[in-house]
Amino acid sequence: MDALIQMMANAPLLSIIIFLPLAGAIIITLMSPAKSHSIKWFAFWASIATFLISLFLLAGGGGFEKFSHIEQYTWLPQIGVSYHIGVDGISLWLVLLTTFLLPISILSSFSAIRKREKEYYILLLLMGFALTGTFVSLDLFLFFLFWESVLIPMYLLIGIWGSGRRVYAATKFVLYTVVGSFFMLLAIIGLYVHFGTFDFIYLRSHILPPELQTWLFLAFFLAFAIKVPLFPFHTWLADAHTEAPTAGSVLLAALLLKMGGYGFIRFCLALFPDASVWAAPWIMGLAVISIIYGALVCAAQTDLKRLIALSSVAHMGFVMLGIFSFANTSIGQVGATIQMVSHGITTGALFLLVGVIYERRHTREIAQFGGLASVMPQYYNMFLITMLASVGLPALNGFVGEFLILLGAFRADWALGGLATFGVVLAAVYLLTMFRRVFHGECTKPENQKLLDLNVREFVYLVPLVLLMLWIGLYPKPYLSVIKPAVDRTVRAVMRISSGSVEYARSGEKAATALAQVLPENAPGGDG
Amino acid sequence: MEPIVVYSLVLSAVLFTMGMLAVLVRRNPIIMFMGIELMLNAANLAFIAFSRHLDKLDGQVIALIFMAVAAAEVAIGLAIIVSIYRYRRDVDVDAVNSLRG
Amino acid sequence: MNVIELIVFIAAAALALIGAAGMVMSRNPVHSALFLIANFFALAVIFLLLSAPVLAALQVLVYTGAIMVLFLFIIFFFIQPGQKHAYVYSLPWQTFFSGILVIVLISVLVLGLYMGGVFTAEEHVQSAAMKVEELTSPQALGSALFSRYLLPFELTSLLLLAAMLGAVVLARKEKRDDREEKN
Amino acid sequence: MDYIYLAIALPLLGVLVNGFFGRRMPRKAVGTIASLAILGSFVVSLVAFLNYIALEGGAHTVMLLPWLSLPPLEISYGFLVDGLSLVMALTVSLVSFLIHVYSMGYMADDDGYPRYFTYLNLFVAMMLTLVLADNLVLMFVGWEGVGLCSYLLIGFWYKKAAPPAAGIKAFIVNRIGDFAFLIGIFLIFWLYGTFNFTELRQSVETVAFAGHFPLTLIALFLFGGAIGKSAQFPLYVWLPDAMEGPTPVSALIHAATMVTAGVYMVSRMSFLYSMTEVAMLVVACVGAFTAIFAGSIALVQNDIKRVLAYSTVSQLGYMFLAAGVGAYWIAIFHLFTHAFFKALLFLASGSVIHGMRGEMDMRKMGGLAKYMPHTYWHFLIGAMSISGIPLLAGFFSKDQILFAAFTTRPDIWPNAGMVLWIVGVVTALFTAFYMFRQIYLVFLTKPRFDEAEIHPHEAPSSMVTPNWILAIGSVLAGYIGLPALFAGIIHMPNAFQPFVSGALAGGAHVAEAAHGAQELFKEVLTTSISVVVALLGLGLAFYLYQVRYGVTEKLKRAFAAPYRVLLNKYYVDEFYDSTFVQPGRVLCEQLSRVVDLGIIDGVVNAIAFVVGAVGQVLRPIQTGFIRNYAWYMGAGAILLVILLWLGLGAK
Repeated sequence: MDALIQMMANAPLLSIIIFLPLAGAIIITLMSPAKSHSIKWFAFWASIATFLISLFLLAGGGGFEKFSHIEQYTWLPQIGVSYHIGVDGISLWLVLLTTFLLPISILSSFSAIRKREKEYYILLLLMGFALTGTFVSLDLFLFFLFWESVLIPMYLLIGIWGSGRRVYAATKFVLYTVVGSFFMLLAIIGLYVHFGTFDFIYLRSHILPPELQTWLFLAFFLAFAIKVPLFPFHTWLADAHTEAPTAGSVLLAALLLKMGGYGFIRFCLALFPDASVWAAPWIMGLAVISIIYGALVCAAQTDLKRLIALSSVAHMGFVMLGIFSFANTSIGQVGATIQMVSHGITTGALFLLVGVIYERRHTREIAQFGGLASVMPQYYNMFLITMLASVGLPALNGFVGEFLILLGAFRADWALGGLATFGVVLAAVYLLTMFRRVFHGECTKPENQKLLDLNVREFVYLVPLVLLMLWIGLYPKPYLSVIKPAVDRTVRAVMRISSGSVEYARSGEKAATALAQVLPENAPGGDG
Repeated sequence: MEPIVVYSLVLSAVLFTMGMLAVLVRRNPIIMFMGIELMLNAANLAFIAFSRHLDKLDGQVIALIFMAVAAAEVAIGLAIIVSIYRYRRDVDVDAVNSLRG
Repeated sequence: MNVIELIVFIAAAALALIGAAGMVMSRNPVHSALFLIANFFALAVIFLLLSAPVLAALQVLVYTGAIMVLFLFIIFFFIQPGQKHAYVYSLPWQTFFSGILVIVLISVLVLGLYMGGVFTAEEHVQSAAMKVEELTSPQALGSALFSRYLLPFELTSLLLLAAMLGAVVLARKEKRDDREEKN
Repeated sequence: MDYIYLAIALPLLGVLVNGFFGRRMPRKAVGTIASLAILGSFVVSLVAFLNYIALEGGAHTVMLLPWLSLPPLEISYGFLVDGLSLVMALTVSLVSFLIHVYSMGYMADDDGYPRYFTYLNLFVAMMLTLVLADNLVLMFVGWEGVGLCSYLLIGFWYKKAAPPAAGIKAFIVNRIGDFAFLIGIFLIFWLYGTFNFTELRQSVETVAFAGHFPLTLIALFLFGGAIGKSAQFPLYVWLPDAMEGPTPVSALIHAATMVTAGVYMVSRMSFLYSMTEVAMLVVACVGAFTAIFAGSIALVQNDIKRVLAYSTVSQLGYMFLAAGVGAYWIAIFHLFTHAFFKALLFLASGSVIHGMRGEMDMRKMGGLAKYMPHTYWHFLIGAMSISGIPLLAGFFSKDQILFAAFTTRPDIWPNAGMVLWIVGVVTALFTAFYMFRQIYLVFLTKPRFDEAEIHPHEAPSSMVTPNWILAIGSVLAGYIGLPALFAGIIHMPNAFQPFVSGALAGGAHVAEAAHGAQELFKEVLTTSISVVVALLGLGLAFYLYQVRYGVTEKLKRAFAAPYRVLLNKYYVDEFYDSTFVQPGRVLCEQLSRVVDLGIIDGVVNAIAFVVGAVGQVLRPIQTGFIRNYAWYMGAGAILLVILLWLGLGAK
């Protein structure tokens, strides 16, 4: 067995993980649309194979502090572009989340999708290919390529299999992201012009002088902020989610949003530390607005999917808060990374659950439901656990991320930290009211009375998610021990700057004076 | 410059202008084509005048090639006109404006 | 430039101008075609004056012989003679603006010539007489075509081939199914 | 004794078993498994208790697993075993066990039977985690877990409209308290770098901050959490509504265990509270005010369970008063006795409701003594104990609180002690009055219902026996912590205080320090006053409800306005609703419609429209006329020539 692991460990694992779904998609193109059954199961087994192979990433041993499983082949030598991929503590869990959620979203759309199944599963596999590529590419050109290639399948998924105003939503989604990534392309070219290479490892060790960083940082910021989404750029999310098919919105919520967060940690903090420190207070402010605003807007929603989408805005606000809370410990950033993974799982599960009743009742209006608890008890329990994880109840995965983020944020800027903590209360408000309106009370409507409870297939793709929620909530040590070294390494540059520079004096010192007039400088909690 | 060259240059300018006038004013495509031919010839004239002036053959070669081009152009142009004609009996350039914004 | 050449030039120039004007003004397409033929002859004469005998011959052969005949052929076959198209200008502004454009064009060209010092430059001393003949003789032109200008020459042949094909495809009679599909 | 974690593991096991297989097992099995699980944790805590006494060993922690380990931050599943946590564990597990047995009878015919016991077991597991945790974050896990279970159990009968709403209200109000608790936790971490209680205690006592501002800040924020959880003044509104849940739930959660979490937390953090005068005073004043405020509301309530709910809020106020004046061990002692008699009262009222087919309005009861003799005795013992009739548990604990309040002399506000004592005495009067009013209305006066139709019956034995155990507890519980005055007479040394105070900070001005004759005299004085007050309350109730029943109607008309204010709970709920809930809903509505769809989407759609409009402007250029195009080409060419020419000319 360990021979197999050894062989797997030094095989080009990452390339296999990236290109297997692509191969699957190509094979499906050859299959005839009539045999939808075989297409569905082939797509499913292809994604399961990818997931199993991706598990070997863990078996390879060796810490994930530096990039491991690196593969580098020259691709366009003239302009210094190389096919350079690698995975470290930050991107490992996101890759595994991608390969884990792909089979689940495929399985969940077996009964949901009736028309044009062949193209549908091809696009889903392409999504897997593009997403994995984005998370592992270490060459800015390659990264941008994958970043854009995610848009095409998603656009088609929303545009064709969506509901209601799907074309409007799809176009809006693409336009938003393209505008953002346009500026990012400019910045990437700017970097290339300055350094002559797209290679991230090289760029990371040669930091631009501070005055040059600002504009490039803002370009990257815009692209990632739209993707996260941060407060002013979030309106595309609600439309894209409400109109996307179930599997589409699962991938959209669980992974596409993480591309923004991952981008911030990987590229913004590493390549533009001074600009990040300069912009940190503003971004934290926006993050807190996202949290509070997202929660408040959620409370007024009547459409279930729109509510969950806006809750993602609030949760991703936490992630942004965590990423940009600089205070000589990396707790915030580690919390943000684990929160990205756990939010992916929780919101993915929530969308799957909404998909379940959408398949049965073909409506997402909360008012249409009521008293489902008595009709679908198993569904009620599953929804309860997922909802509580989303609220951030301790012993479930939401709490781990949020607690670390708030801890870090509080150190960076106690006022914003305190305000963000109030977001925890608001989260409970809108989720519980939604939960009551959907589940509690008498089951009056006749259509609701004859709803069937979860079937085996739905159980198969929901139970693993719930188990993951409990695992991360109760024993996150294996996850954190992988993330921590990698985040420290990425954030070291920013830490040095933030602790040394004036900015720290403004934000950190404000926290210090407010907290304790005579705090001994080396406060025990300090050394990150 | 020799007077002959100068005069032919002036003549070429005038002919070119009249050719353009024909193209812009007349509505019958055939006449427009003739205008284009005229413009081409005016250009040829200028080339040859300069070839004479500079004592090099280049001008004449280009004039020669222009003739070939002109011939090709006329072939295609007239073929289009014929197909338009077959389609709608009368040939009036302004009537053919379906390809508009 | 002796007097005879001048007289011949003026005559030819006048003929050319009349031809051009006639082509533009005449209402009957046939007339304008004939005017154009006259114009081409005048140009041929001027080419001779400019010591380009080969081109003068070609001008007559290719332009008037082939192209104008094609024009006439088209006119006769496809457009009933005597069909006076109404002088109503469908685009009122078109003529006015065209007028302006033409004036601008002529002024630019003439000014260009003037500014270029064409009129003031002094006489160009005639090099040896012999050089002119053999300079522009058919042999010289032929050898030039096949040496320095081989590539353009070949490309032109390609162009002509394409044009021929295009013309055949465009102007062929549709087969029966096309017609059903059309109406 | 390092398998204390079993106390938590067993109920969790019960949760798993009932959760997955509950539906398929017979009811009896589900109930017994759940009760056995709790009995198991009681036995484990008892064994730990005996070891703790035998070994005379100090507190020791049992480290199970690391939970969050990011180098500056070390949080692990650790359980602290010391006097304070053991007392709490014993109380919680014993009372929960009795209530589990009681619920087997009470919930017998309910269709959500397995679900009920799963949630109840989960609750006990979470409460024990809270009580046994050795660091603040694990305590917070238990803290929120308990909040969750109260949400689930209050909203247990989800078919009806009111319980889920009450459940959400409870969860959100608790969550607001948890918000303050979280801020406290963050402050502690960034000032002291650790969450572990023992480490925290050392660093708080050693790292002396010049100004007390940070300490007070932390104490107040933590107290904010306690206010939320233990239903103190601003955040008490959820407790009365929590009565929508099944009665055993009210007994367990809203009387004996969960609501006391706040008092436990303040006592556990006593080393921090005792360092700040301001925070202590705030705790005492909030406690006292809540006591008298809730006591006054309870005077006029007509729902049998709501009276007990407000009485719980009032008694919790007493506990915080005791903690506020530095007498932490008395607060815990009152908590210990209160658990018994309040659970007894709730279960007895459960039996009444059970017997009266769900009737809760006291005005439609009366004369039930002859139908339910056992329940009547339970209720009587509970009432006497809570109102402080001598020789019963309530008397000893409440009397010492009043004495501690009387003798306290914080230097910020010297005669604070006197004010607090007066408030305490008045509340004792209210307590005695509303308890005996309840007894008369329910048991002794003429029946005000159609006996034939309801024919009330005594509760089954499975409900009566646990009540008897609780009744004995409410009587004897007081004797293990006798005040000094009585200790001499009945030479039963005060065992409770040394056992518990190991974990508590010795408050500078705790009463038992000075024991001169002058102190003894004060103690006799306060004790006698509180006895007089209790009897006065009883007599007043007797006079109003037994002797001349009609007079209460006249009194209501005479004091119509104050009566209505009290009946409507000072309109606090309506106030909260109008100042927070409605504006909040409107704000969300506006935010969603105006800002989200209006402004942000508006801007985006506007941009799209502008692009379209520009397109329209340029459309007419394409006229379709070839000659226009020819003209454009010509003009363009000429323009180019001119530009080139100018360019060349310029050079």
